[in-house]
Amino acid sequence: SKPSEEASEARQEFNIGWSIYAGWMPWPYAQQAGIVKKWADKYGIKINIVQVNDYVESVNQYTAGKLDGVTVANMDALTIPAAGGKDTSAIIVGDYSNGNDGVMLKGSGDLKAIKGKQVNLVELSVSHYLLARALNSVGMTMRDVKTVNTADADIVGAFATPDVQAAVAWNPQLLAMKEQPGAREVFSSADIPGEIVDLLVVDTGTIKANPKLGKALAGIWYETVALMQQQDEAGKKARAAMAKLAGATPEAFDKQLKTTYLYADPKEAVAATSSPDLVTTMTRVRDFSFSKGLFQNAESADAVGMAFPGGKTLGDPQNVTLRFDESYMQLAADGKL
Amino acid sequence: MRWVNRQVRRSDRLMLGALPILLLVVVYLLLAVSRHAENPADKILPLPGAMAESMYGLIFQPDQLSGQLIFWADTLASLQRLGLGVGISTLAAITIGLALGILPPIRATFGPLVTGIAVIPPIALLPILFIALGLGETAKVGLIVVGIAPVMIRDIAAHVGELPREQIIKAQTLGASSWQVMIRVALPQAMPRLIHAMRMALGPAWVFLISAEAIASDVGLGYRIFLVRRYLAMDVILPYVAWIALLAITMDMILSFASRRLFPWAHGVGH
Amino acid sequence: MRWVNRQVRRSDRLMLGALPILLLVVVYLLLAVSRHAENPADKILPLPGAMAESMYGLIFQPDQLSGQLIFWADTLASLQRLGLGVGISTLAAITIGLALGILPPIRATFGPLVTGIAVIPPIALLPILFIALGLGETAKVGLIVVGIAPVMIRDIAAHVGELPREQIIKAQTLGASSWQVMIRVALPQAMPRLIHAMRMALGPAWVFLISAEAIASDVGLGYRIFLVRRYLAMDVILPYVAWIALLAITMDMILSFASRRLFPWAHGVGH
Amino acid sequence: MSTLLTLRDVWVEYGDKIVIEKLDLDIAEQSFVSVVGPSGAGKSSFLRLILGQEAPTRGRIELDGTPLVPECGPDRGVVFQRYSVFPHLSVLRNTMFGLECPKAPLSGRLFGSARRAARDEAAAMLEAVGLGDSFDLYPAQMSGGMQQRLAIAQALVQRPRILLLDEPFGALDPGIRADMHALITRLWRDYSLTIVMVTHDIREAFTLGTRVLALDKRRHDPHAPHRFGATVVYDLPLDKPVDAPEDKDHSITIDENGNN
Amino acid sequence: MSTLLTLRDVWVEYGDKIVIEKLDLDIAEQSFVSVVGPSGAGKSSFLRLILGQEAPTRGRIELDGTPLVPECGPDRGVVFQRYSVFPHLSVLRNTMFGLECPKAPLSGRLFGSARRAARDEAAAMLEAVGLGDSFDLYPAQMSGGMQQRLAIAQALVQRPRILLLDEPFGALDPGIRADMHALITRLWRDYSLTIVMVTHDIREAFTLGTRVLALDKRRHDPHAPHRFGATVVYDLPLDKPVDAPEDKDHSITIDENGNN
Ligand SMILES: Nc1ncnc2c1ncn2[C@@H]1O[C@H](COP(=O)(O)OP(=O)(O)OP(=O)(O)O)[C@@H](O)[C@H]1O
Ligand SMILES: Nc1ncnc2c1ncn2[C@@H]1O[C@H](COP(=O)(O)OP(=O)(O)OP(=O)(O)O)[C@@H](O)[C@H]1O
Ligand SMILES: [Mg+2]
Ligand SMILES: [Mg+2]
Repeated sequence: SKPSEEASEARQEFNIGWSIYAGWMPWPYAQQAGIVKKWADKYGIKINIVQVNDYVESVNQYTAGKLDGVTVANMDALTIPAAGGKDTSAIIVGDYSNGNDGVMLKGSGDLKAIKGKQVNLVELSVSHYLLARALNSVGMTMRDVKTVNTADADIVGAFATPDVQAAVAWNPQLLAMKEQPGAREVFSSADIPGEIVDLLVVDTGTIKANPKLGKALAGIWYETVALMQQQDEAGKKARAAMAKLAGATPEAFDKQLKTTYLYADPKEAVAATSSPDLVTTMTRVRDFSFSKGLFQNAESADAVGMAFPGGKTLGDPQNVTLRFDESYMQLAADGKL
Repeated sequence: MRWVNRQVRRSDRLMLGALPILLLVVVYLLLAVSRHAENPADKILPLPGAMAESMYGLIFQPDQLSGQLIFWADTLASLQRLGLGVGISTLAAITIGLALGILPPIRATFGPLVTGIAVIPPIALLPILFIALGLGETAKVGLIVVGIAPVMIRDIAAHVGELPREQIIKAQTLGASSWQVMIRVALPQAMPRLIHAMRMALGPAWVFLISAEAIASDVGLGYRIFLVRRYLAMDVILPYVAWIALLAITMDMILSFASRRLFPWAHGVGH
Repeated sequence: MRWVNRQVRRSDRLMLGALPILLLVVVYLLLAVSRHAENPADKILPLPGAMAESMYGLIFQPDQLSGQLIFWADTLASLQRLGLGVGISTLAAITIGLALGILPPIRATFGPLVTGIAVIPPIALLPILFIALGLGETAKVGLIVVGIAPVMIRDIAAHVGELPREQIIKAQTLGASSWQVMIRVALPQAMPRLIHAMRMALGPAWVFLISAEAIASDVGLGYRIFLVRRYLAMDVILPYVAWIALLAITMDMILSFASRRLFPWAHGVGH
Repeated sequence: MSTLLTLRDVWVEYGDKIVIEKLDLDIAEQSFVSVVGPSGAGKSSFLRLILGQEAPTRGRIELDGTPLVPECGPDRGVVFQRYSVFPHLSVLRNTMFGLECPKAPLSGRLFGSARRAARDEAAAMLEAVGLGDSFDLYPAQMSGGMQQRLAIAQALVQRPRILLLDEPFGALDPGIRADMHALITRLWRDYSLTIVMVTHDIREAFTLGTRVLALDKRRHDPHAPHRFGATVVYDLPLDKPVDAPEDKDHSITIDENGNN
Repeated sequence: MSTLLTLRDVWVEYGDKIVIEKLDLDIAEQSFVSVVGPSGAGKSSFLRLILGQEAPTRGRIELDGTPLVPECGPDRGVVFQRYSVFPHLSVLRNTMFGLECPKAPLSGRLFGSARRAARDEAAAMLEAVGLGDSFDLYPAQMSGGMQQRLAIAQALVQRPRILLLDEPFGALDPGIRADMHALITRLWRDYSLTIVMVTHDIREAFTLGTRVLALDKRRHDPHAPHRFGATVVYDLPLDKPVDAPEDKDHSITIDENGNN
């Protein structure tokens, strides 16, 4: 569908939502460290970085139009705003989960031992997707386990009870679960690198009418990421601040970063976005989503269209609602911000 | 005629009562239609057609995986949990509330504890609740009980504590022991208030049920609502909420009717 | 002496009341120690030392980035929201509840609507609420109001509806209009019940506050609890919950005291 | 004197229990009607009818020739058998209530000099009923007789046109009762009130009233006692001079009228 | 007759208000003590003392020579001025209450033949007070006088050793009142009860009682009326034969005793 008319006007003030996840912590840090203001001032706009404690709610708020942009995983960008008819552009491909999501089992045995077990996870999320991929990898299907929906904030507590033998979670919860005696990670996103991608998405109409916003966001992101990659005092301080914002200790936060593959270099991000691998990944993701009924009343998995750099599309080209837009990352790579 | 004296006839009452609710429905429809005019794929205020379609599947078509009719399985599971939770709380309210209200030493000893438990938001203590009760049905029923029982207990205790002292004295002069004062004077007079307390607690009970189901569950009305919230499926959420409201209002009406029927003396048989 | 007649002296009351609470603390400590003996890194039942350590940082050390003392900033933010939410609900309860209780046409028209709203679990409507009210303070206060006001309104309405008919008649023979019956007969007699209703509502109010803060917030007691719950940091959660309980009990005591002070006639000045 | 109240073929029923049956009655203006009758006959129900608190199940009631709306205003004053004072107001505020409401339509409260005037008037009435030193007590702190006197003061301070009294002096000792008799007679005369008073004291009924009504069942079916209601079985106009001083020791005892 | 109750230097105070002052009194077994006095003197407070509902602020009370615990049992029966019946029980159940409790310690309810016996006993007492056709009414459905009679039946069916009555016949018409007088006199004689009755009817006080106590303030300070309490100002033993039939028209009027 077309982006709505009102949203296309040029505006001065924008709200970007974020929720707590290792790969998104640069955003609030940038806000506090003044990096946001610096770039916003440069482009003569105002950007509010808004924390939403509950991840799903942040995406819902974006879908409802209360936020102009939000941090989100690729699968949720597809199933929530895009499937809901909201034309969405992913302008920053920030990282992929390289172990930040994992399947946990108690007791001995490898992944195959999960057969017949009850698995606690946030249903219909990337965890669900990860579980499906994990089961695939050992020749099982979703019918071989029984899933129990468990809120992400409570999954650590749930995993601590003897009732729960298997669970899927992401960081920082995953780390806390690994610390429990007798718990082991049997599959992780490191086994499917590049499939769980964390994005910053914005409303397509808004970004079209306000390219300044895209430029400012790209500027903020790469400056902050560069800062946190530094192995000196400044970088350490930045990471410690991010840890604090996430409610974690610096050590725990560093551990989480290790399992997050940050596209710190914009060139690399552009390459990843333009690579055909992303199309493959998104095909898998949307097939999974469709099979779970996440496209609601849609006839086929093609109902929701996606556009990739270079004019490639996936699904219904008349109904493109998720666009991977590398142009702003490209500007950053070219140093034209 | 002064407004305080204007009694409303039964038939008019139904009509008047329906009015604001109908109005709300109309406002909703107008908003929904205007949003859909802008964005036909709008998910936030679905049109009745979309809701009917989604619900049709849940109500009539068995789920591929489990073979159940999802809507009815959800309803049954939730009602069971709610019934158990409210039942246990009611029992606790009438026994503990009665004892607290009428026996000063018990009140002195356990009153502060009950107040303490009543004011602790159980949502905050979920991890401990999990450890104590596991993650199964017990935990869900437990959350409802921990959530509503203390409030009910305090309400009954306060009510019983306000019985005219004369009645207690009178009963004793008629040979009643403490126990008999409790079961023959305080208990029957607490019953209508107990039903009132149940009616007041139903709202919070649903809240805790839904919270519990949101946390860890695989079936239930609250589970479904929180599951589909992931893709903002208001076309399922709204009918589910309406169904919950309908169930809750039915319970409320049954309780209110039962109270009038069983305890006529408490509902102004006089003038 | 029969138990119903055993009055407890003030000093004994304090001691008796503290007893079961102390007992609970001891049970907790025993459990915690035994768990730590098994697994020294146990997070679920932290020892007092760990709690003190964690809390020390939050209470006394300013946050590097914002420069705030986190604990106090959380408390202030939560109290503000709670105060607003409870305040608005109380206002609604006394105005709407009064009108519903005493004016039959109003009751007929809006009674069913209020019941409807009261029984809808606001948690189920969270997505709508946040979309309607945004992510700011309004939504949080709104959730508290939607959550507790209808129950309070119904309670006040029921109480006012049960005033002896004779009093209403009497007031009218003394020249009172409907308005005057409301403000001079019903309102003052509803006040003690209003305070009772506030005390009963405080528990749910905290629940709704915490639920709201869990979803969209960046400061507040509930926010902090949900933030650290991701790490199962019970060493922060438990002190926070205890602090909430302390705040809530203080409010409860203040309200109870105020009621006795302001409305002595309602608290058995007689025999 | 003109007719103030007219009752024509009035019935009162609760469910299938008939309480008042076929009551036909005219009450003249400025009369002082005493109502006697056995306990449970329906005297209080009769007062509730005139008060407008309850509508008759059958029949019609007219006030000044127009049908009586089932609503009562400041033209009628009442002392109920129970619940007659406001528990949340002190003695003084209870008595001032009737003076404040008509004059302060919005707040229902008076301030400044108007308040002082009302206070003085209420205080004077309280002195008259012997509650001069209990201004600040709440009803729950008073004895039964004190509450009754407060209810009387509350109703009288208003000077209603029709005053309905349901056993107003029942809980009073003879001394205070005599004072109250004098007080009510004086007010009745001075302000041309019309009074309907239920009493069990036959002597009181005859000393105070200008007319005595006896309410009772005309028929009794021992197998279906609730199938017959009460009506006026005696109606005695007393042609006594209105200005006769009240006679404490009237020394008549007419038990026969009141019951059986 | 031996002394049943002894009051020595008993005071009752509410805050700084003195209600009863320096009361010294002995009440003999099987006596019928009438208590009269002005409204608000402290008669009900006096009954509450003997009942054990309230403890005196000073002084001591002895029952059979042992200090009275502030607690009342089935040896004492009471008819309060208010709240005297259970609103949630029908007339019959209200009356059976006192018969059921002592016999069924656990359930407080009787079944089978025991229940039928209790029912019959209660029914007989209700017939005696004239409530024979109101067994299934709730108190709220009854007139003031009917509630009072129910309270009397409830207290009498128990046959307490000491019976305390607070204006028990105040709301009754003369006919029923005479029946009640006969009833209470018969029970008093047959079961050797000790009765303390507060009344405002001087004639009733003298016809029924074997001793009349007048409670009143000995001193009055108009500037501090609450600084003086009431005590016994007259104590008249009546040497009348216990078996004299009750005399309806005793025709004495001793207003002087009751007040001022
Ligand atoms: N809680 C209280 N606080 C203050 N004063 C009280 C309280 N209860 C009773 N009183 C006072 O005690 C006095 C005696 O009351 P009591 O009920 O004993 O009088 P009484 O003799 O029974 O009068 P009556 O004949 O009117 O029933 C009254 O003046 C009353 O105001
Ligand atoms: N709500 C009711 N339901 C059934 N019967 C009722 C109801 N209210 C009153 N009655 C009956 O109506 C009759 C008349 O009651 P009312 O109060 O008018 O009597 P009364 O003449 O004032 O008696 P008393 O002198 O004892 O006050 C009584 O027999 C009573 O049982
Ligand atoms: Mg009556
Ligand atoms: Mg008294």
